[in-house]
Amino acid sequence: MSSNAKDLTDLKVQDELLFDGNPTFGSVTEDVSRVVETKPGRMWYVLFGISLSLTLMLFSMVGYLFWEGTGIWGLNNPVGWGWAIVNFVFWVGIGHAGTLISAVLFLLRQRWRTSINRFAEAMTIFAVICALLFPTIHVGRVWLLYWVLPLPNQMEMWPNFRSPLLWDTFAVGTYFTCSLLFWYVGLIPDLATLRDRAKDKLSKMMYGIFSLGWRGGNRQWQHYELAYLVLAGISTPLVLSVHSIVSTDFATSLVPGWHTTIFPPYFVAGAIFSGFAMVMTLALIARKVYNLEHIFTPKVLERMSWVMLLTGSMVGYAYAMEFFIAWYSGNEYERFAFINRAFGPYAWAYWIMITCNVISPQLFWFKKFRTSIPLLFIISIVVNIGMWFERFVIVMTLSRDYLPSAWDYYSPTIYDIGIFIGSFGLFFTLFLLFLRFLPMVAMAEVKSVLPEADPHHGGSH
Amino acid sequence: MGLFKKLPGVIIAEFDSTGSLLHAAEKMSEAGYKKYDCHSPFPIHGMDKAMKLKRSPMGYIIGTMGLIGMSGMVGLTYWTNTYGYSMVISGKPYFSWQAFIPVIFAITILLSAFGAFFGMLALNKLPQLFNPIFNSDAFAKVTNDSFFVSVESHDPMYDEAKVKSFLESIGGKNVEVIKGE
Amino acid sequence: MKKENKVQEKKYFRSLEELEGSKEYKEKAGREFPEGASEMNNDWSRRNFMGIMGASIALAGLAGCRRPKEKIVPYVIPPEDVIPGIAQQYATTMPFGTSSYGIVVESHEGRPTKIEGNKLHPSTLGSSNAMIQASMLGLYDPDRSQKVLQKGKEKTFDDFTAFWVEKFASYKDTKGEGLAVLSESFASPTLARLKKNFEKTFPKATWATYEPVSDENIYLGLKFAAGKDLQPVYDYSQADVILSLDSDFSLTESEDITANAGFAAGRTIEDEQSKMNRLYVVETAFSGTGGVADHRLVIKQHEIVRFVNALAKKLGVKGSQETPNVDLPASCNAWLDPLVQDLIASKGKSLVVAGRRMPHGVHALVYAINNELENLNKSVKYVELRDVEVSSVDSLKALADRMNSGLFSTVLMLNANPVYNAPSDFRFKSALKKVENSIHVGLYNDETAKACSWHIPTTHYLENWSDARSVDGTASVVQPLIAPLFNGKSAVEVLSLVVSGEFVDGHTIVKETWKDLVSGGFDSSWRKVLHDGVITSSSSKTITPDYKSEYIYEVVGYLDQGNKDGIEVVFASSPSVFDGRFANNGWMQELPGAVTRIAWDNVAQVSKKTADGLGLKSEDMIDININGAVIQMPLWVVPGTADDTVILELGYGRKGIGRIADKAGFDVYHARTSSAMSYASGATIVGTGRTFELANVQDHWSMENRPIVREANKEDYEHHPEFAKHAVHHPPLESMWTEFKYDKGNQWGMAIDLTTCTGCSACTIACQSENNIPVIGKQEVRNGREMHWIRIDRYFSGDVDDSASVEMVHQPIACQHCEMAPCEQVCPVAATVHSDDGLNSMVYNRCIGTRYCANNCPYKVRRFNFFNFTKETPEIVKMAMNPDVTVRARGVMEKCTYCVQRISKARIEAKKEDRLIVDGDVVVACQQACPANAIAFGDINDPESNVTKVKDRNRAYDLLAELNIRPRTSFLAKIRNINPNMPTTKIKPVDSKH
Amino acid sequence: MAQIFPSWTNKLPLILLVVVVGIGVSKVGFFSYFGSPEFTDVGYRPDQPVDYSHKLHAGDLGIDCRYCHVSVETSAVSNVPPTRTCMNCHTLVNTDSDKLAKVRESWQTGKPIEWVRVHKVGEYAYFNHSIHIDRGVGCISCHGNVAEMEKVTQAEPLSMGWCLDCHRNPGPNLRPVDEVTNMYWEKPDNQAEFAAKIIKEKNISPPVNCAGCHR
Repeated sequence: MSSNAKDLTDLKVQDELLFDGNPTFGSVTEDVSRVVETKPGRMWYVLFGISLSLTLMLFSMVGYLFWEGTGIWGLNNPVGWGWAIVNFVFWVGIGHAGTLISAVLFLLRQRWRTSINRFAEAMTIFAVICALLFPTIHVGRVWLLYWVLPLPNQMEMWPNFRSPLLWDTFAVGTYFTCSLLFWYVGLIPDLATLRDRAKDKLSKMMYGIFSLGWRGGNRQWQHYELAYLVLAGISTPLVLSVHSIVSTDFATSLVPGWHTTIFPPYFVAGAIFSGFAMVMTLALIARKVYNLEHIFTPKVLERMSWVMLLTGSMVGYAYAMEFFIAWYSGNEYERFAFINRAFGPYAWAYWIMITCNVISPQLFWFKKFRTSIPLLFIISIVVNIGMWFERFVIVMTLSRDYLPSAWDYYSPTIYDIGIFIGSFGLFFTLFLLFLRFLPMVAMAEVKSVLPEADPHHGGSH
Repeated sequence: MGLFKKLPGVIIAEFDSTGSLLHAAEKMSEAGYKKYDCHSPFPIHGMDKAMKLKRSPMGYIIGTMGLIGMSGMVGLTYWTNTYGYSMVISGKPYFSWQAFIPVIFAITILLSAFGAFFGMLALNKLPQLFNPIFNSDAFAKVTNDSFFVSVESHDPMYDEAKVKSFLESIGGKNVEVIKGE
Repeated sequence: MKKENKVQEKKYFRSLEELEGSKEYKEKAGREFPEGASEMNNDWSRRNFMGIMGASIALAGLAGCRRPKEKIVPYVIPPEDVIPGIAQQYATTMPFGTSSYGIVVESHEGRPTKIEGNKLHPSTLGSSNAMIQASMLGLYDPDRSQKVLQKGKEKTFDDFTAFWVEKFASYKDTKGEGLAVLSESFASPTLARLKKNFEKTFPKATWATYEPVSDENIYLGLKFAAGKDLQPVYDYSQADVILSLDSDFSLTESEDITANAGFAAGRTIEDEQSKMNRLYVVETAFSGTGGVADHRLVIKQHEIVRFVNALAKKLGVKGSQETPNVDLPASCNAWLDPLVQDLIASKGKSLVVAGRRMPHGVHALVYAINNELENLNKSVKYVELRDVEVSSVDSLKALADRMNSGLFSTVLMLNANPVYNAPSDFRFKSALKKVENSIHVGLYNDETAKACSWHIPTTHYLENWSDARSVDGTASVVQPLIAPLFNGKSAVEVLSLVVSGEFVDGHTIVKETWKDLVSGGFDSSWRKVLHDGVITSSSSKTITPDYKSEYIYEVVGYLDQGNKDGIEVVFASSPSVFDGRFANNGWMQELPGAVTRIAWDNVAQVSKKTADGLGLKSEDMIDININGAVIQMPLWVVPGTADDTVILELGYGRKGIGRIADKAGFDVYHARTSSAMSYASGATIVGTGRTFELANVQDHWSMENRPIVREANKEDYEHHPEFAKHAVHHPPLESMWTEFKYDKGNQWGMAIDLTTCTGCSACTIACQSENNIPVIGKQEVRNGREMHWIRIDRYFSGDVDDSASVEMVHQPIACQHCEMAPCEQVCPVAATVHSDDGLNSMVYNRCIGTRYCANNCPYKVRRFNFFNFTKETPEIVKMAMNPDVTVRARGVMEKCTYCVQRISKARIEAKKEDRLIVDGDVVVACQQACPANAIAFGDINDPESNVTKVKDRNRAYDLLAELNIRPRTSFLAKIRNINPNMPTTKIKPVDSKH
Repeated sequence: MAQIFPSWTNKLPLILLVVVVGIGVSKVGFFSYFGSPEFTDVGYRPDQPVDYSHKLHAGDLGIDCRYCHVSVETSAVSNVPPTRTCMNCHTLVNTDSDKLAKVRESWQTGKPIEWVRVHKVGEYAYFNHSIHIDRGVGCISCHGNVAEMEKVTQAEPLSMGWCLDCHRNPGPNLRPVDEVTNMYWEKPDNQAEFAAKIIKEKNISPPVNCAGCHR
């Protein structure tokens, strides 16, 4: 990644790579605010209607799940974790690109991030909300879930801090909180912009409250910038730690095929991979729907496809290395687990995964694939499918472990499928609300990287 | 209570570019103004220096919070596993510190983030929904494409006429006097 | 009259107490079934039977003592000897066909909750089998018949008495002309006495006895050979070489417990120098006994007959030389010489047994062979048949014929269900229509009850007074543990009423019989009988019969006739529902077959080659045409089944019996005729093109070359005594941390001997009974969520296409209580942790149900309550639950606890007596039940304890020990004592194709 | 731009902060006090079908607990006495007292008196009376001074933490076995010494692992 990053630092703002046309402070404000201030088109309502219905389906299915128990899913004795955990890892992974774009690229002074970081952060938050849903609902007695928190109680019992699930609770909880704070801090000046442009009383009130009375004074900017920097700084290890910890759910167990040290880095790479794919998907849709071609420029998209090529290759390398280590270790259970993945009952899933995750991003070696919007869109979706299957393949390793007598095959029920699809409904509902009510591009940040934002800009004329 | 003292009036002047605002800031600080601020739609590089602002204490706040988080979590894991209810889990030692690192790390990060967020709010005295400066209609542009300098009436050098003319002299336009609370 | 045993807190009684008073409950109990209960077709099939059965039972009066009336005192007065919270144990007997099982029943505040074998009884010797264990649940079956019915209308027993008193007078006058009784077979002094009275009172009446699965052939064969009614009594422990001819003696034959125990006794080896018996099995289907065989010959049923004939000839059995020579498959010929050699070498120390499916001629020959091999009065003895009523197909045929001719005005059916299970050519149902008064006495309102004019609900054996004889003649008493739950009348009481014309209670009748059985003062002897359950010195006379070789020739002459082409159909009794009597028993239905691993259904078992030849695969629905009768059921491939043979288990496909029975399996009886009760030739199989999803708990055949069940030939074992320990090479097992030292106090551990385990599943059901394991229903088993804490794994080895080469092993797997348990560290709420005595505790009430522990368990022994499996359990069934064990809620993990409730009890008792726990204080449920004594349990910190010694044997190994998890359960490697002269002499490599 | 919010709104954040923190703290306090068995269970004093006075019988008359609660020394369960136990005396004493009408009714009809349960641990916790008595834990330790209760009242929380406190340190609750039912037994000055001695002698090692009580 570092070579790519180096490339990117050479970018010159003046190259006009980032924003097509000749944007000014005013035009940026206008372009971005307009989306929020005008009534959305029919398309938005259609999409929102669909998403909301899916969300309602999600809630009703979750309600039924709470009523009946996790037996409504396809889980069985060897496969104690099914789609719920697959979806959890999938959504957490998606979230990572948001943090990477907003925090890591911020620290690396990657100015091209400014057009997509708000977007990506929003995606992170909504993805993490979807992710958190799954471990919550997958437990057998959801009403006792608070026992994972170290609260004093009459039983004098404490959680078991050795459990990777508890690490998850803390890590993903922290991740969500930090991402939310980071996002919100970034939103404050833009909310102030909307407040100052608002026409009706309700908007004024709402944006007024949430912009906290922001005045844009430098004495505020001073602390603000530091807070933002530090939040970016502490979010960066989170990108690495959260998915590493999620991977320990598998890696610290002794299930053959799970018990591997390669999991943390490979999960992080996979997370970024899938996250970028999701950002790409969303950005391409938003670009089309809101005519933001001059903000999500082909150049930005091309850089994102580089990242996908890189992380996709890393993921492919990890797959190969897993196989090699399984063979090299001489552990028969480990060997079997991997041979079983590729040629066992779930071979179909494995080869979908390989096709989508390893082969499809290799197309980005060709410029045509990096620059063609339809192809980018297709590949980004394919990668998302592939990354879901990666988690599916991993979780399904459970179906065949040490004792063949216990082996069984897992098939999802309509509730598995419905809740997964419903989580997309929830995600898009939140995302569409975000597009409708919040500035989808960080205006203040974009302005700060415009040529005229440079104090010496005027002088150099 | 000190926290609730009345907000002062301000005099504001508009500037048209980042360059002129930076220039104005330099002049203001040179002239010895203390209670003034430079408003812009985005943070301007070099402005802290131009205004001669002290380093933000944010770092200390965040660091302290992080330390509290870390030591608190080390303490909690140690106490619960050795004194609270020590249990034999997988034959491992009661205080299996290696396994506790992830939670300790997470809480350290979490409290640091709280430090950053709430520290920033506290230092900026936010939320502050009412401010006399909002009485100015022109000031609304500050979140769009305009730049302002504001001087509070609490400033030791405050004199309405002098300030007005000084602001005009450093290139401020549409100078406006806003009454305090 | 009781042994007292103290236990800790009770649980369910508490809620029953509370519930009993509640208004809702009384309302519920008032209605019979909630509306719509009969037409439930919810997808979650556990509801289909567990459903809103509600409290359909008059539980009124439950509060007080449910002990028999004779003992009942008003419940404002404490019942004698009942101390709340302390379980009592009573000795009684479970009658079973012509044999009986002496048992000890644990009772909590008047509710029987658990059955164990009675050490004093010769047929159980303190252990038990799955059927005995599960019969407990049958007591509380809410589907049991609860009303006297006359032509479908509710009557009282008094109505019936009045009816009979009238009839009695007229039949007495006619000496029983037109009166017939069809009885189940029994071995009971009281019933035999009543039968004699019946014959005396009604000399012209007819008495028929019928069991669909019986030892009739054995008795007939012995009568042929010896000229007498004899009962064989085997002592497997006396035999060094055992030849089983289609006899699954360890599970489905009579006297399975003693057979298992005796066989295991000759096979339990201390070390490589110990002597070990050798088992040859010739069989058609794959049985558990075939699985432990050292050599197994797979041939069709009719070929076994030929094989026995040839064997007799080789052995020079008198009279066999004149029999015709018949062709034998090549595999048989290769077997004969070494087998004969081995048998002759062990003269007087061998045993030949034949299964009940074999025609009586084979049994005659087997008698002759044992005689020839000088085994009489050593490994086999014969005793006189006393008080035994043997099933006779001929008697049933005579009865049916005469019914059809309208010769009977009254037929009484005592616990018989001929409409369902009589040979189909008797057309019993239509014969019944010609009888004016057909009276059915039975536990269920079953097929026969529905076709009869009278139905009398009878009592479960735990509710009534009766008596029984074991096969060796030992008399034992059947005493009630609880007053009849559904106001049933026992067979003894009904028969007595029939004979005498007046109702006398069972207690009086039985005491009347026993006046002649006990010696000394009646009262004190009787009290001792009630306490012990048996009269220990009451076994029958041993008879050494004359050997009548002339009969053998006759028998052999007809041994082998007719065209045997086509597919041979074998009618087998089911190890789960037996002949159908356990069809409504959830525990038995959900018990997967030891070989098929299928629960809830019977299947057409065929070999791989046969299935391939037919172009069919497992779970294909097939039509089996047996000479015109068609059975439609799913096919299931069982490697090691004889080719061109299909095995069908009886007892399934019931209709209108109860929620459990009705949807389980397919009826086979309708295609079974009196001419082919055991097997039929010339069947055809065609696929229907449809499939049927079976509740299969293990679809994998192979061990995948993994060192799971470690196995060796005796000879190899002698050369490499530590082979089991060295089966896995792994780096030194070191921890990165200081391990917890389990070195103080008691440290519990277990060892399971795979050499003697036959996969009989007694442990699984004993565990289910002891630990309140729910029944989850067919759909949930299909979904792979079986709850049994002990899983009996079954693996095949060899070439599945060649049935002769296939071997089978069983391995019971429960929680191994790893010292460094991988499940514990992953639980976020510390719901599974270790206790300092080395138990991997599962704390249900702390569990939030993440299922992470189950994922991380390498043995996959953790069981999850995916639904609230007990929510809809009828209150009456809850009475079977053990109050010392928590009933698990939905969303909670559970697993084997090493019977922690028994450990706690022992610990508390020891402390109260200010002593330490000694070896034998804690006997866990599976260990107690195991007839083969294959399970050892105790304190591994005590060098003198049995379990320590067993674990110290050189063939002990820890499964998956290379994971450094330190399991507390060890296995003793399986040793096969192979005859080097036999054609197959090696343990075959595992085929990993499947 | 006009002001959106009046000036007093600037006080809101701080007020809100105080209120939220205040509510949070008091909520935790509320639940940790009112939600705990100390509050919810201690002092539970249901009306019983018969106004039986432990104060009169056990206190004033000095009848030993075990006269009625017979099984306490042998069984896990300490029984509630059957009607016969009452009638042992009340066929002679107070034979026509109104208070005893229900007892006599039960005696005549054979219908048991339905007492209301006072002390109850979770159904998944298996408490055994006999072993506690055997080790010398006084009735009073868990049931309070019953001899002074007109109506039986729960005196202790019977919560897991409360159980554990004693299981971890049984010393303070141990007494000579023959003083177990004595409500007025006073700890000797050398209680610690006595406890240490008896713990050693009787090998008292109450389980603190989960399986000790949960199974």
